[in-house]
Amino acid sequence: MNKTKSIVLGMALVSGAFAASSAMAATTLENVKEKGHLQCGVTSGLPGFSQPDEKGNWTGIDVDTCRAVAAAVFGDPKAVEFTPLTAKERFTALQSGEIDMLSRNTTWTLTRDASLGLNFAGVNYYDGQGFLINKDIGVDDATQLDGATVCIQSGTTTELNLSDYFRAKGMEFKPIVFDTSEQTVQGFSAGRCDVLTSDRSQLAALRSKLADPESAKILPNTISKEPLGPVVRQGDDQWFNIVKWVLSVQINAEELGVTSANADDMLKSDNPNIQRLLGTDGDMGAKLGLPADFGHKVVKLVGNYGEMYDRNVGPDTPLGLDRGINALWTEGGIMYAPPVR
Amino acid sequence: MKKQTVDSKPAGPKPWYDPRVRSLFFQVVAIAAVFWAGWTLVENTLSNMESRGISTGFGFLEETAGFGIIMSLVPYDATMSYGRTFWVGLTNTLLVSVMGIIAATLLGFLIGVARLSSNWLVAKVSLFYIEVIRNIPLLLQIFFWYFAVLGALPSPRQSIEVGGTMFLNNRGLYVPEPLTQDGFGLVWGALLVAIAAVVCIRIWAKKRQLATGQIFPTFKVGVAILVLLPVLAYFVAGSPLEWEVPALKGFNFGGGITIIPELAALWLALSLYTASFIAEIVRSGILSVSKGQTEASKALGLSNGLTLRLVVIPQAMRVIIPPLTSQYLNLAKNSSLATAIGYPDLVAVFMGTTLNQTGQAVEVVAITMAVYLTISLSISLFMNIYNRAVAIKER
Amino acid sequence: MGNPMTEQTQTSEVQSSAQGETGKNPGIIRVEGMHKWYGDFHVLKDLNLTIKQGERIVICGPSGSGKSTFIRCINRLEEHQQGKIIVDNVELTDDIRHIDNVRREVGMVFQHFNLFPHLTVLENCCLSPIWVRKIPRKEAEASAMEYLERVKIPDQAHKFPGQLSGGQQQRVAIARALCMKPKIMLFDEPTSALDPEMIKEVLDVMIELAGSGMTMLCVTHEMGFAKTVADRVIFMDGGEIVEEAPPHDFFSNPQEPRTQQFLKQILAH
Amino acid sequence: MTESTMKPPKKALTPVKWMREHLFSTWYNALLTVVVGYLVVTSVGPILNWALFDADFLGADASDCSGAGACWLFIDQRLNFFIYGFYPDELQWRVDLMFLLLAVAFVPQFIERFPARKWFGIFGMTGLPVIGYFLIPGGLFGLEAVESTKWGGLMLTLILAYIGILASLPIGILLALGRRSEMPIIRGLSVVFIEVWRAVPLITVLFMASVMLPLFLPEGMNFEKLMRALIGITLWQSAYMAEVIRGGLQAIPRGQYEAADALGLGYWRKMGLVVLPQALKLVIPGIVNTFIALFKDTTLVLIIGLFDVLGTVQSTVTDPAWQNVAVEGYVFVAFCFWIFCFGISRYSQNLERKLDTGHKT
Repeated sequence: MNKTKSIVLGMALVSGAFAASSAMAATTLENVKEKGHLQCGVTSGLPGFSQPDEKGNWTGIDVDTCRAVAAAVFGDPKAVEFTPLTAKERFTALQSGEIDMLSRNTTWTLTRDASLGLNFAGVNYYDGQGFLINKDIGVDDATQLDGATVCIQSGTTTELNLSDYFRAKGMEFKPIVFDTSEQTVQGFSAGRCDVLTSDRSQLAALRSKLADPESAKILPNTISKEPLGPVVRQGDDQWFNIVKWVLSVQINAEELGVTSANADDMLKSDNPNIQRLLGTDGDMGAKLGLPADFGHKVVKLVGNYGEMYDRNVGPDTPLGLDRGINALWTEGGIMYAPPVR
Repeated sequence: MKKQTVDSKPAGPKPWYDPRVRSLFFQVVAIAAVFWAGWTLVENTLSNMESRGISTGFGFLEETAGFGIIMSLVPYDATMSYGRTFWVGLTNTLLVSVMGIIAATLLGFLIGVARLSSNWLVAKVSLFYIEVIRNIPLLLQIFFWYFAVLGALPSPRQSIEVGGTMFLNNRGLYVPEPLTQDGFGLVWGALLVAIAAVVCIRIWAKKRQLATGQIFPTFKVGVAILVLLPVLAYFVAGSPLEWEVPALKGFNFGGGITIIPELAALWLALSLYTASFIAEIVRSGILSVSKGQTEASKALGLSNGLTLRLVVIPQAMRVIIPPLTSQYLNLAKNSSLATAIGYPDLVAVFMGTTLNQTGQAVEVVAITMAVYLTISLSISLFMNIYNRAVAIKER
Repeated sequence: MGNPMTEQTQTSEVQSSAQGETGKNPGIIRVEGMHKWYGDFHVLKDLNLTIKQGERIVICGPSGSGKSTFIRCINRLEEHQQGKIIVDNVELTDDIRHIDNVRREVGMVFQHFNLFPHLTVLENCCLSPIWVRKIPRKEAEASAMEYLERVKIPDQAHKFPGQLSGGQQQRVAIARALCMKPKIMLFDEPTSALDPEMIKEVLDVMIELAGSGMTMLCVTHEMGFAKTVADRVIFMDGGEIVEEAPPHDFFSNPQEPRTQQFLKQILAH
Repeated sequence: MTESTMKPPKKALTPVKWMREHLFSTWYNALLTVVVGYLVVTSVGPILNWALFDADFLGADASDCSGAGACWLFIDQRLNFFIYGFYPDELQWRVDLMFLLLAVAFVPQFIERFPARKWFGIFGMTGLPVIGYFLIPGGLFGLEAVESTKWGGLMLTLILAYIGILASLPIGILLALGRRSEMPIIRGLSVVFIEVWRAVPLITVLFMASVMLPLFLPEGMNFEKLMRALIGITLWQSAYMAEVIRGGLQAIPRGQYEAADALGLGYWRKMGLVVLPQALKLVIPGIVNTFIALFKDTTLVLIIGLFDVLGTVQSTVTDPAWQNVAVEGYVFVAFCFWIFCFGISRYSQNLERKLDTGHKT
């Protein structure tokens, strides 16, 4: 008895040194509001998606997705704390409630939706798996990769796709599985493997991390569909809706031509779609449990989807990714959001 | 004591002053507290999992895994089940642990003895090795061996060659694989005969010693027989062994046996690190044998070598064994750092990829911990048995 | 501890110690002008002593007088830096072969027994005969049993040293030394780690051994033993041999003031 | 006793003689000397060249590194990150102050004759954590709050190891007492607790603490990631601590227990006033050794995504602005750890030697 008591006591003492956030069983939104910030799970470092600088300031498209949610809830895109997670940890971290949402280039699959207790709130990047090779090996198509050694990151769908792809083509391969993308790049640049496989967007990011990016190239093949998007826990529909609709608002804003620069002016717009989007008309916010002007805050403070894309991964960034299928549906892409109505 | 009180039972102390009652009370409370804590934990976990829609149970072990693993001692491909990935991970963990224990023991004893060498240079180099290696985190050493050394090795096409049969490059060390042909049975037979012969020689040598006092060099002769007889049989049978020599196919070498850099780096780092601790254990073990023992042995006319072999080492061993056991345990546990460099051990494969694909953290972690518990208890048990065998009887 | 003791070499009629094995060799141990230092500390000073075959010598003196160091020099557990020690016609130098030869012929019994705790009593006794003398195990065991009987503990042969009393252990140690059939026995305070009731059983064995004609050199405080068996008693102090005399003269008529004082002290209680 | 005027015969200690005795005494020693000497000579030269003579120490960015030797410039440029992690620049004085206090508390322990050094040590174990608790996270007394996610580098390494050892001490004591208790159930529970924690690798413990702990706790109760790592480390460490302390308890002679009983002290007084003070003094070297082990093991937190000193280095060596600086980075971390661990282990060895002699006399 004394032991148990002391252990509890000891723990309490230790925990005293750190702000232990606790809340009653409540909805995620209530929890988030009470904490005063959103806890968002991201990768520990992937340029363009989520990457901390030396001061711990995070940037990236996944990071902006979190910031948009924070802007919607608090009207402050800075009210987010980021938890860097490895691929292995991410679902458990979300399931366990350590984070409120996961925005970590996570692929939407049936299994994950159905049996992990998760809900995908949408897609913020349509991706597909590709291959990054060292130019030296003289390969220009993935079908020539028989017998190759492949570096992958552990705990990802890429591990499964890779295996499927090679099996379907009757080819052999040797997988080297690393924990983090840093280690994967390090392994690749140390020459441990011929090929690095990952989502194509990540390949661009990883390539930019190489000492000599010119020595490597991305093969044209895309071997899978990888819709990436933010994830929340099952069983809290309100929160699920919030994340889903914040993302939709950003996509709709681009479609409607609302940007962070003109968001204030657009408040005066008489387009009813814009009015509903920015909250000048209707009570869209209230339906989600958010302030009426949440759309305005999101667009004004974080930007629309296009801005978010261009800022982080677009052609003018080191990653230099074209919009491709991530263009709006009106421009030949598949980015299509349900209407705010 | 007065007579009348002898008959009646002495009135015991009030129950709460009775140490037995107190002790019982404390224990009941303790066990209740533990059960309560355990029950709360399980209850919380179950309700949390239910409310979060996480699937439970061990059914996932039957499902198809669908991912590749670079190295496995048991047959494996991506169409097999998660249960199989468990075995792959487990055997890989055991492989690196056993290899590490053997190498660390040999190296550790060597360095521990070298530390006490009368050769100044050898002693100082050993000291330097011990003090440097054991004061640097193991994980760092693993990274170093893996990334720094890997980076220094050439690509497959520029492999370092040894006689055109062994190749070293940044994909690993490739050595020829022996494939036995018809007639190799003779070699096995010869080996059996050699073993039998050695046993016979040992018995004979003992008998001869009993009779004449001559000491026969059993060890040297035994080794010679064990080597020569099978070699002889090998040639008599017409060299019935083909070597599959690794060859460059496409990007990589194929054929032969591959020792992947992950295994090599992990093994190297684990052995070097643990050896530095074992060396200190061996040194203090040898120093713990009192000077009187060596003096007595010398006074009896035993040479330095015999003194070491017959008097010092047997006594040093009983001091060495218990801390050596905990070093073995540490090594087995430290092999889990494999996950940091992509060696497919239990933690990397099962608690890593499998856990992630299935999402059943509780089951997977529980299985993993149970495995380590079993490994630890087995090593302890084995070493305890050995320890009891060498223990010294005291009055 | 450690001053040496030497003897005044009155017996320096050193006969160039000729014969090795047979009969009366007047100088089985010869020590000539021997000095020893620990660092700068001069522990043994100019010791001279000749011991004849079959002679029984008792060395006594206050603690720190160098008695033990001296006796340990004789089988080269300690090195001397100056002078000569010749044992059984072999001079002790750095040459290991000489040292091994000498140690084979000289048995030693230690204050703290120094039995090998991982071996049984019998194994302790047989170890050296088997490995050094290359005697067949059976013979070695048979002769070990004889010696164990002589020290009166044959029934303990299969026990481990840790299971025996101190007196029994010391008797095993004596048997172990005897198993090598040595020409000389050195005793380094064999009884001083024992309880009083055990001292007698060890001394009895030693007295019996003395009766058998063994050359014995014994550091001890047991004056009774000295009176009974010693041919000569040597008194050491400050690393020097102060006085040596037959026991009767030594105890009844000590010449040197230091000896008188020492005797007064130990006989006082 | 007459003073001897004689001096020992001079052993002419010429280098040649010394070498013959210490390096070439036998043929195999000579061979060993030659082989080992060759290896040492051939490896030391290139290493010195790389680390010192050809290395670059000064400059502003990667282009100032010649590539001929080590590029220490990289360490120099990123030192701030390696020491403080993401801790804001303008608040780093708080960390510096803690480093200073740490030094004030523990450097005297290495100096034999330092006055009242015991009190400095006691301050280090009690006052220091309290000050740190207010200072590092901030948020009170007008100090700006710094979330634990911004802590990193060497500072995080020290925090983890220090709190880990401090918090595990009391739990370890209780477990050790439990394991030596006469009550079978208490003893059994302690044994199971200790053995289970000692059997599992720290990495699984950290992983569990990092991602699964919230599953075990009632809904709504949650700790920060760092906190969870600390809980994991503490529980794991307390099992080792218990074994160290048990060693000390066993070394206390029976007579001490009996004497305490004879004085009529109850269990807790007996332990608290008589047994534990002696036992704990005996096991200080053991505790210091466990601390060294824990200190090295804290590097594992990088696997759960905390940026300790190794983590910060690992995350910067892939920086495209610098090329091939991995070895420099690892060597730097190795050096940091080596200095700490070697220094502390020397201290504990001295202590051991002192306790040893103290026991025998």
